[in-house]
Amino acid sequence: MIEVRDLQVRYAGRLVAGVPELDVGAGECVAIVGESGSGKSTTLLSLLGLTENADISGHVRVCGVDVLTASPRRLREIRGARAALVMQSPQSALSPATRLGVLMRRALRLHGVGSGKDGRLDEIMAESVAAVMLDRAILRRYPHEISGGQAQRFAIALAIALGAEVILADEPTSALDVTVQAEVVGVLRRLREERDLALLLVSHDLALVSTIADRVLVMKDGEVVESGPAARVLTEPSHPYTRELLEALP
Amino acid sequence: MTSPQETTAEVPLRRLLPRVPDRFAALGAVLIVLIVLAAIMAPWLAPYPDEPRPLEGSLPPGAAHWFGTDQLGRDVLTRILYGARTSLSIAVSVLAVSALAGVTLGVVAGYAGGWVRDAIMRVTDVFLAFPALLLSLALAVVLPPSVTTVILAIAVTWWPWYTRLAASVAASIATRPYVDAARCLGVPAPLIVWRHVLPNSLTPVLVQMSLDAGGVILTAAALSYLGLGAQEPTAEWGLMVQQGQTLFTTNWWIGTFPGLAILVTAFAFNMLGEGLRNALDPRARKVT
Amino acid sequence: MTMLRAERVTLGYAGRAVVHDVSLDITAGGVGLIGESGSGKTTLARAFLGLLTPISGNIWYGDQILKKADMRKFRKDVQPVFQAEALDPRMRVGASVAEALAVRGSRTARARVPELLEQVGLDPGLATSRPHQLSGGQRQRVVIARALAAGPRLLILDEPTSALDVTVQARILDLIASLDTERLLITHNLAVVERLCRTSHVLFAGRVVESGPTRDLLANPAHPYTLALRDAVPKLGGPPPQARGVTEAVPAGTGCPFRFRCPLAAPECERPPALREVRGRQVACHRAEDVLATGPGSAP
Amino acid sequence: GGQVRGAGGTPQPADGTGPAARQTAKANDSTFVYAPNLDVVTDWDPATSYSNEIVALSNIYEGLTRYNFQTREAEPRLATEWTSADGGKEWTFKLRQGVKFHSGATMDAAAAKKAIERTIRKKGGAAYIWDPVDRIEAVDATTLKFTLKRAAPLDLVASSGYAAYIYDVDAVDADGKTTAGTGPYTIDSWQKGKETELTLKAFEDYWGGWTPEQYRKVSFRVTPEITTAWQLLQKGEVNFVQRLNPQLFEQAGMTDNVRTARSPSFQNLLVLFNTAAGPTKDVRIRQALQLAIDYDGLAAALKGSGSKASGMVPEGLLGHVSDMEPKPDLGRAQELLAEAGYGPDNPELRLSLTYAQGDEDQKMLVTLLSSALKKLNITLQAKPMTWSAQWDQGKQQGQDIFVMYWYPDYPDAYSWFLNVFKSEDEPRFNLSYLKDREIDAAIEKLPELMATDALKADDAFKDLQKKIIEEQAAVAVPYVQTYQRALTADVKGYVDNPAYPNVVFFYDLQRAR
Amino acid sequence: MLRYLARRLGQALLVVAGVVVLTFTVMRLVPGDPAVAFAGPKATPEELDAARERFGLDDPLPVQLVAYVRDLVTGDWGVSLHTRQPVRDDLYLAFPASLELVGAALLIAVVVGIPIGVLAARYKTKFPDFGVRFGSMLAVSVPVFWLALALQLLLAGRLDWFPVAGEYDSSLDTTSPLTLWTNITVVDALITGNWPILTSTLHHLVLPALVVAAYPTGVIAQMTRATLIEESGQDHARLERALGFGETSILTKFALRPALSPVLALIALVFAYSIVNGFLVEAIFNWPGLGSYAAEAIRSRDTPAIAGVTLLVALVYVLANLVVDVLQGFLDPRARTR
Ligand SMILES: Nc1ncnc2c1ncn2[C@@H]1O[C@H](COP(=O)(O)OP(=O)(O)OP(=O)(O)O)[C@@H](O)[C@H]1O
Ligand SMILES: Nc1ncnc2c1ncn2[C@@H]1O[C@H](COP(=O)(O)OP(=O)(O)OP(=O)(O)O)[C@@H](O)[C@H]1O
Ligand SMILES: [Mg+2]
Ligand SMILES: [Mg+2]
Repeated sequence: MIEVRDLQVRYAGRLVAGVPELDVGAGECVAIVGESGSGKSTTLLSLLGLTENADISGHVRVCGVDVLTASPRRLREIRGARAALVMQSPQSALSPATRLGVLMRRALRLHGVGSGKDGRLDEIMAESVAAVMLDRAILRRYPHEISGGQAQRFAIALAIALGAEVILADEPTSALDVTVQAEVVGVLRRLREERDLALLLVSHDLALVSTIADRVLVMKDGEVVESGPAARVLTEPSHPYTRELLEALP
Repeated sequence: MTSPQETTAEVPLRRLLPRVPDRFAALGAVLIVLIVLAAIMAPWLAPYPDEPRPLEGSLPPGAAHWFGTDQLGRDVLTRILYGARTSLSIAVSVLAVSALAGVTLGVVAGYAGGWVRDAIMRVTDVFLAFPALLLSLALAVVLPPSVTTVILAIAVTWWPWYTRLAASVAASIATRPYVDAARCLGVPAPLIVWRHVLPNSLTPVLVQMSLDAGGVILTAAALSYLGLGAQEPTAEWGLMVQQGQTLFTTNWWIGTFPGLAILVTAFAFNMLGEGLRNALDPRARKVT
Repeated sequence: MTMLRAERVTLGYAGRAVVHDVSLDITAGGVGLIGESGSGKTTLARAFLGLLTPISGNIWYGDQILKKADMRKFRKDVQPVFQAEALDPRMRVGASVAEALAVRGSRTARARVPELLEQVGLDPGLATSRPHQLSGGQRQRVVIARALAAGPRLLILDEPTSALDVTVQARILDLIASLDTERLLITHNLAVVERLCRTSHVLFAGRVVESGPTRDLLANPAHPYTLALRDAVPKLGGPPPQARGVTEAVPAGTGCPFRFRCPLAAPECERPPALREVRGRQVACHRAEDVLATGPGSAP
Repeated sequence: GGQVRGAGGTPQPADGTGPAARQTAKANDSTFVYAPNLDVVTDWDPATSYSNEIVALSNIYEGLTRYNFQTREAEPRLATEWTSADGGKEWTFKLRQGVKFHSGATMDAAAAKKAIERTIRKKGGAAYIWDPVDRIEAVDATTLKFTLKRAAPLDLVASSGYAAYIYDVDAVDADGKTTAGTGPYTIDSWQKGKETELTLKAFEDYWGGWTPEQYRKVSFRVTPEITTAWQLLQKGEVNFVQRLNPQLFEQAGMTDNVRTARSPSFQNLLVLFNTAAGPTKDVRIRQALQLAIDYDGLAAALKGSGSKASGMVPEGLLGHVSDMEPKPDLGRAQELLAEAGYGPDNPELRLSLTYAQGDEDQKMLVTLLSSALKKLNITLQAKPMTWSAQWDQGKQQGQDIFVMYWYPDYPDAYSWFLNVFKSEDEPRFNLSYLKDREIDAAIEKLPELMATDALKADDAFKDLQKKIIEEQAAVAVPYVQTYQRALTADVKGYVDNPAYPNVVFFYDLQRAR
Repeated sequence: MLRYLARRLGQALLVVAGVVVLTFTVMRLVPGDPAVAFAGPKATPEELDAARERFGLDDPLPVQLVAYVRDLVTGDWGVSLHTRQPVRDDLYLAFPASLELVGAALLIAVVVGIPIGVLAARYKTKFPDFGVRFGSMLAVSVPVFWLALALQLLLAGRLDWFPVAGEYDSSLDTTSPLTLWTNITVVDALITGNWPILTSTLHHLVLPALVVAAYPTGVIAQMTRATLIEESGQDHARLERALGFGETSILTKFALRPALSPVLALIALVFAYSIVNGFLVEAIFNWPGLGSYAAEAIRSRDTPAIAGVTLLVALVYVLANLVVDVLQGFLDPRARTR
């Protein structure tokens, strides 16, 4: 679903993210770990063409679309509908003055999902909310009226409703409490198994990553220093930096 | 996790200025420098002394008098140059007085919180309820019209804005961990306000001041225009527009050039202020 | 004798209580405060620092009520270590440290700055930098240096490392562990508490729901929230963390505040549970015994 | 419930079948629009009215006489003829017959007596003009006899624009719904605060009768800004602008559909020097100040909105002197100052001056004077003030120079002397604080002379002016205001009468086609 | 929400009380005897005493203040010294015209300012943004009295597109008299279907309203732009982008509503400001509003009238702020729980 070759993202000439190779297939979960400023988010955003004034080179295919050369229109078509984003801060990622249901409905209309009869639309919305274990009453709420875990689960529900095949998650739980984090991670894991979703997860929490990811990329100062199956990277790190990361864990 | 972000309130202006990417701010600054220079150099730049020559009458713009002369035969350009002194000194005095009073009160209100803040803010609200021009009008009626009156009158209506601004900034500064830390060290409250709260509250105030300078000049001009401000024979732009007003159809230059002078100066300050604000924080605004 | 003690304090902002009726001693050997985000940990810490006056109840400083105590002495004894944001962005870091010295009337304030910086493992040459020129870890060290300038007996540390990268975190924690002061440590990181604090208190919705020896408490929680917390922490290579119950927002009301999320909730949970002694621990749960029974299954 | 705007007006159907449309083609059915610069009516009571509303009330109410500024005499109005006896202490007026009040009542001697007595009783406005009156008798229906306490030119008093109206005392309406006069117009609608504040309509039973060319409808459209008024005039939206500035006046003179009229007024500017205290107590300094005023420059700057004055009494009044034009002479001024110990080589002299806030012409005087005085090492501290503040200060002798306009309430030069220059223990209008027994005595003799011997009176006036202006140098009179009016060219018959400032007697106008 | 409203109302009342006291103080500080202003330039001492008596000017100040407050509450706002009418009646006549003018101006400001603010935010740092910023700065910098003169001369005088002055063609008073309900001409003409007056008033309204609208249009455009740019830089805009929404629909569908909340607060402010700014414009266009009334009151030192105008404008300000606070609750759901 995601295919990256020789991706280089620069801000004002400075290389902030360089990824030689990254592939995520359906039903797979790949994690990018690394410290603050190492270019994790930048990598993720560039996959959807969401970086602002960055120079990007290389080759990126997401859901069969060449992101770097696609027209803005084409790009907008895959955003959300095929590749969905879940962000770090739950509440601030939702427009404060828009009811959740309205947001979802607008997004569905935008991509022509469930168009035609209204009943179908409502059905899709209800199903997607149920899939992340939320009550459908939540659709009538405003973002500030729900908890952080609910907000994150709603963001995932959006992806489901739109029929996304890929979920890109940028530190989706770092603003959450561990108890709540466990829940969101649980939902992600379930969806991956049940729906064959491809999952690209950005995190700085090695322990968390180890529990969910198939493969791991370790980034430092804008470069991938190590990558491979999670089990291997986290047990037999080859790069000293990865080792340091692991040692820092309690 | 992301590193703690510096909030714009605390970006020192000094650190920001050299890399202000805003063309408006730059252009505004250049214009202001020119105007200030013109004001300082007025006696040398002015082509004529600021004296009436009534028998010559009012001459249209020409080679001898670029901006023409007024009813009393005074050179309009000369008076605009001298008027720059009046307008700028009004703006500077008003802003200095009101920022001093406003920020002092505001910082105290913001830091102290509780009833102190409530009391100060209610008083501020009362003054805010009077639109600047109206209270200035009332005051200008009380005091004999003069430049000093204008300065006082406008300052009286202007300080609450700074109190509000400073109070809201200071209130947020007061909850910063570094203020808590200072309190825990046992630094006395006045010293905390002076050393930590005040300097960190100043940037938005300074931006607001440059935004306001234009407004002050306009208000002062409006007061003079209503006959409540500067008085003949002081050269003041609002007064000059007012004098030229009835001659707009016949001797257009008498009122038009001073009007343009007001426009350009207010515009320059607005450009600087808006540019700075834009560079600093798109949301920092007059209304709080 | 404990230096600081909270006695049935209720704390809040603008008249709205966020910490309810909490009693807590800061005992020797390090005290940990853990709990959900927004449960009132920072609020409690601020009260211990004298930055927040309790709505009711008292903070005792030795045998005096803090409000009436000698603040000069108190300020010398008790110092906070907040996050790195605790530095005035305009001040050179050396000046920040010197301020702490100057307040104590030290005339040679400037001269002692390098010494302090070295003590926390910083190059004294950094004294002339401004906070934004330093890395997060360096800033945190400055904060600690400044706290030490007062020569405190007790440090109150509120998530001192949570803004830092994991590799840096470890080094700062080492520094903190090496200081010979008492400490109250607030953190989300259970492993850190375990390492640095002999006793711990678990806060939920503004109430202490469980307290006791840290090791014991984490090994075998007596409160369902402690249990959930422990089990939700992912472990390297371990099984996926378990979500116990649902994490809906907590509605206000009487009764056990955790009952909506509690997998063991029973009718009696509609009554507010009192703190009681269960196997050497204070727990506020009607079903503490049942929890203890399920707990060890997933011991660390 | 709603009320109809213009209530009291005469709404007419818009389809053109109303009475207006049925008029003969020749008849003047247009409305004469007057553009005053201030609100028109502040007081509807003809007894107490003392303000802007004179422009309306003079067309609604009439007095016994009206002043003719060309002959310098009073002319018949409600009185057809009059005589005086007993050295000006007894006056008998014969009243016009067949005059009706707007209320329908008949105007006769009894009604006139009641009206004047009511005015005197109310003591408002200019009621003091009747002060000399001791007794009024309605001898018969058409004969009104006044007995005075002291001699006074009662025919002039009766021509006053204020407080001399004859009205139906039972019909006075302070709310302006109805009027109680005998004049050619009566009220149509009054909407306080609106742009078109007041409209008047013809009083059909007016004793003078009506011809088709006359204006039967008049309205007042308040226009504070001169430029706006000028533009409205050019578009024909208003017919009369009461005041234009010199530049616009000049332009108006060259504009096709606009006519201009200029006439000297009875209002002149007095620059009063403090004779009682301060540096100006020294007569030499006062004389120097008189000489420092740039009279010609001022006149040039005024460009016709004022003209150089000669003496204190304006042209058109008994007592005017034609050869007293002041001449500036800075050299002589410097000599005088040197004698008094001031001037360029001596210590600086600081003088305070107060003048009317918002008056452009006075402002020009101040500007010119201060720049001239600067050369004489005199610093003029000029303060513009509202009248009440200026007057308050003046009454306490708080300034060295007091600038103000003076005009008589009825066309009589006596007003200047009695009010401004007669000794007062507590100054009211004697703001030069002049106290001179000789002058007082001369002033006291004036009324009798005026009532009996105009020639002698003229001499006495001349003498007094010489004393006050030249000898005492208590005052400088830089200029007399000139009215500069502009009208649309289709208006015929307009004559300005300075005795009634800003008043247009609409009845005298016709529309040309 | 109710408690919040009650608190706001209480605050507003406190402010009003302060305003009353301040007004009173300022007015009593006026040098020069108000009685003189009332009785006229040549009044006799007896007349002056009568006037003083009538206005209670001989009482001690606190007594006067109490009397003043009592009178205000009972609806007696004093008698104007220059119109000699009750001030309340004068204001009742003058205020609707000001409201009409300022209302029209604010309508223009909102209808123009918000869209161009959106435009600028949409094309941030591109030409439209540059143009909007430049234009809006010009609009807030131009002296309003000067603009009024210039536009009047150009558009009414030279080009003859609009009437020079006035509220409507007053000859219509006879041909199609207007029944008054609200005293606001446009509104009344609309209610009663009086088309001639309606069109005439609208035609007369354009120029002065444009002049008064200059400042609010500028600040509203600036504020809209700034808040929109801020909103569109927030996290939620990134999510919306990731959902496939285009920039324009992000601005108009998601960012605009929360962004309008500060714009609304601004409108309350410029509302009061524009009424006063209108003072400078009304005289030039013969607009029969508060401005003409206030200008005359100031010229004649008409204490009760000045106090009346001041109080009225302050009340309007306080009221406008209250209304805005309530409206903000609708625009921004977060505000409701404050
Ligand atoms: N819009 C931008 N313009 C310029 N530089 C940027 C921009 N966005 C990010 N950067 C820089 O790119 C680098 C990588 O940033 P990125 O946000 O990808 O890091 P990250 O690994 O996600 O870090 P974190 O864990 O803090 O989120 C950083 O140094 C950052 O300063
Ligand atoms: N200054 C304040 N004014 C009003 N409410 C506040 C203030 N500071 C905190 N609160 C509220 O008090 C409650 C407890 O906050 P506190 O900061 O003590 O939580 P915490 O346990 O430290 O959370 P975290 O782990 O997120 O730091 C929260 O609901 C918070 O919203
Ligand atoms: Mg990131
Ligand atoms: Mg906290």
